[in-house]
Amino acid sequence: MGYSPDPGSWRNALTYISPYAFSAVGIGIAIGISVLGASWGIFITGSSLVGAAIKVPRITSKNLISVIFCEAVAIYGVIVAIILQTKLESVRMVDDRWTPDALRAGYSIFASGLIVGFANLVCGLCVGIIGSSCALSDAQNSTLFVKILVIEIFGSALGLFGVIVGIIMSSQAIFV
Amino acid sequence: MSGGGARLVVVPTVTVLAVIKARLIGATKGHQLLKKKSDALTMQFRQILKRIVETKEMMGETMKQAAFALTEAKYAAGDNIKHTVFENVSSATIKVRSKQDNVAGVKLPKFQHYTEAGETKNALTGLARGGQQIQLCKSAYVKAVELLVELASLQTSFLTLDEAIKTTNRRVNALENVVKPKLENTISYIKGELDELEREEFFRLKKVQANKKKVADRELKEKLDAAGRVADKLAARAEEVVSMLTANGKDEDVIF
Amino acid sequence: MSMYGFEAMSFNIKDGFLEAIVRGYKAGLLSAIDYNNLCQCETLDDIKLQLSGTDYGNFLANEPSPLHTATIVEKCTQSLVSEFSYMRTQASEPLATFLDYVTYGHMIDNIVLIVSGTLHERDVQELLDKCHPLGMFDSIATLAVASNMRELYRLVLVDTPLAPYFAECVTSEDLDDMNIEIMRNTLYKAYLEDFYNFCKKLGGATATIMCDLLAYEADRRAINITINSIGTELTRDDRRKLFSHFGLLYPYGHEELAVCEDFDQVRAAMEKYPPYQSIFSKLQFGESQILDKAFYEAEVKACVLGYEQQFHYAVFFAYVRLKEQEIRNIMWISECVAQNQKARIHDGIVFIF
Amino acid sequence: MAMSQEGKLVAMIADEDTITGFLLAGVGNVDLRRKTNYLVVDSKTTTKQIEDTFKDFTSRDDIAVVLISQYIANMIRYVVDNYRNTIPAILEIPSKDHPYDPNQDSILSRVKHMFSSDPASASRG
Repeated sequence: MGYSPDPGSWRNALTYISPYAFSAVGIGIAIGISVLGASWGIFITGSSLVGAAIKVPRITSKNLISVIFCEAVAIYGVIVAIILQTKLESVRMVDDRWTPDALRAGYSIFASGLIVGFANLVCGLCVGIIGSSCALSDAQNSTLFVKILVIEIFGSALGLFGVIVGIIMSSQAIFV
Repeated sequence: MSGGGARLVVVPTVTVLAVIKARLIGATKGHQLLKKKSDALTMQFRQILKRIVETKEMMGETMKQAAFALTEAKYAAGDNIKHTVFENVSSATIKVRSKQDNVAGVKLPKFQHYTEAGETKNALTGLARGGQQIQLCKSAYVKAVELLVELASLQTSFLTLDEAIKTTNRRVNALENVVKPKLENTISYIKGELDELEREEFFRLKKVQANKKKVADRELKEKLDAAGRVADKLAARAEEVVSMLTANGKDEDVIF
Repeated sequence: MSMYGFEAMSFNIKDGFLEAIVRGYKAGLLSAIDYNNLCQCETLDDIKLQLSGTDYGNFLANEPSPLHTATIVEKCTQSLVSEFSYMRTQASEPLATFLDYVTYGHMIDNIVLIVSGTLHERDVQELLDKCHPLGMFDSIATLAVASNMRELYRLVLVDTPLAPYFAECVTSEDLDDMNIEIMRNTLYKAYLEDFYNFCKKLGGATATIMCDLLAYEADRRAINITINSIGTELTRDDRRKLFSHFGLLYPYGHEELAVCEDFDQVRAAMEKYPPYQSIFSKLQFGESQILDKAFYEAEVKACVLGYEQQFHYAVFFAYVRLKEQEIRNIMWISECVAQNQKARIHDGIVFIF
Repeated sequence: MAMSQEGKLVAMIADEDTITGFLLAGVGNVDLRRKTNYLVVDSKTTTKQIEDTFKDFTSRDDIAVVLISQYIANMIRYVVDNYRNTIPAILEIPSKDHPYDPNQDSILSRVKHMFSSDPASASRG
């Protein structure tokens, strides 16, 4: 990597922006987007649950599981964010550049944050939509609850995949 | 004598007797005729009664079917068709005409329904939903109306006949129990009076004859005195002749 | 909302709560056991007792004996209206508009009633009492103050949500001399087309399902209008004008229906359209008696199917239709009980499960 | 009589459904003064109203038959029983939730009365 004559080029942006900044943005995305996904999911589930529970109050406590599943998505984000932020260390420029290791660490934390954030966003949506259906189905027919819960568990596993990949990815990140 | 019953106040003469006798004959004839009329009416009455009971029973069934046809129409076309039907009312297309039947001189009113030509506003009711059922319901109710009108005319005939029979029976009874006895009483009264008159006449005649005899006797005695005793036998024979003459005129044995 | 499949993410923001509510209402519809019990009833009071355990219970609770079928139907309708108006007040756009569209059918009936009532100089209050509560709108009472037809027409154009339909197909002269049924069906045709376009614009599952339901409705109307106008003064062209311009039968089926002269011709024309062929095949030849019921059954089936999908508005439409069918069922049962015609009780019930 | 020339009406006093049916058949009539030949009896109708309408119908000369639901006739039984004219004819009809009971019918009870006072005809009839 060398210096580019054009200070506004992408290359300069990628090589001269502090890896620390990338890491921080990554962590921010990890928790922010996760929480967005979780809250969106909770909203979808919650609005249906509230409506359905008016006629069939028995579904409320059971269907809190769906809300908890969505909540778990936010917790994944928090956990990963905490793990990622423990990796953060201050780095110095060598010869007016960031060392490749430092850049690598910065990018991997950034990517890890993206992975976790967006995996949890869609996972939250998925769990939320299924949770909404679950609440409505349970209200109509209580035997459906467990069946739909299984689907919901599979849905919530999606977020875990993101978390696992994100953690593995960030484990390589060592600021030197 | 026959003074027990009520009678007409009349002068007991032979002419009046003839008039009253004629009236009695008239009353008897009238009584017979009225009796016949009453029987005819009663027969008609019983027929109508039978038909009323039948038709009333049929009406129950017809009305039930009609009511259910309406339910079907409401089911198919919605409950709101009744408002449409109410709004569509303008002038009646089914009307009733009254005729008169004559049964034994009694005028019986008879109703007859007829359909007046005119656009039926309900033909398109329920166009998008249930129109067929509405038409079925309509014909069910038209049938009901026909039956009800028939029933109405039967019922009116029934009431009219009832009234007529009552009047006729009253007349029959009046003739039988009041007029005819009265006339009969009058006749026997007049007859009695006439007999009485005749007897008085006879008695008077007899008195006159007795008087005449006395006078004759006296004359005879004078003649005897004048003509002498030779005529005694002749006088006796003459008396016999006179008594025989009177016996020929009236049946004196019955009276004396 | 517009992309199919993605409404799952955004639908609940505004309408999730109401969708759950309407599904709850739908779950409150009478079950097979309820119908079974209702059919066993001997008196209208028995029916009231049976219904006391259902959503109708509160509405019938304070009705004194002797009950009449009309009262039962009225109270059941009140239950529908109270549920519907709850949803209407909770709804935000575009669901609110959608729900308004659902009521326009009744609104057309009400306005037609008021127009013909004003024509006959009926009492305003009496007319308003007869209006269907679902088709009421704020300014309906002002319509009845019109003293002549021109004024009434102007008021209809100013005050009612149906103004576009009136402007489009009825002139102020028509108000006087148009057959009231033709006016009703002309308006209904315009309404159905408008509703169809509105649903199409909403897109997504709503458009898919609603367009099917409305197409069915349009087709059913076309078939019914054809059958019911056979032998009446309605000409072929007039008949054709009452058909909505969408649906399975549009346009070729309409051409065939317009020229039909008897019931069997209608049946023959419908042979080509499988959904309707199957309805007609249930009937004996020459019989139209249970056609209405067969149509109701198909409608109920389509409405129930609408509940298999989530995140769309058709459930609201379907709910009103199902509930109306249920009220018809209750009306039928109570009439059979009241008129002692229990042998016929199963002829009119369309089960909703 | 002159009346036979001109058609007469059938008037009705009954519940809403029964009247709907008869109106559908084409019996209904509204004259120029908006006077109808039917009265819809519901829970709000008073006995006085029914009585007045009954008297009105029976005194109008354009009405030949008055149909009255039996349960409504029972409400104003004394008026119906005292009605003696033959025209208009009074007919008691069943309504859908009140099946017809011949024992309550004014006319039929008169029939019965007549038969019970005349045992010979009762056995024949």
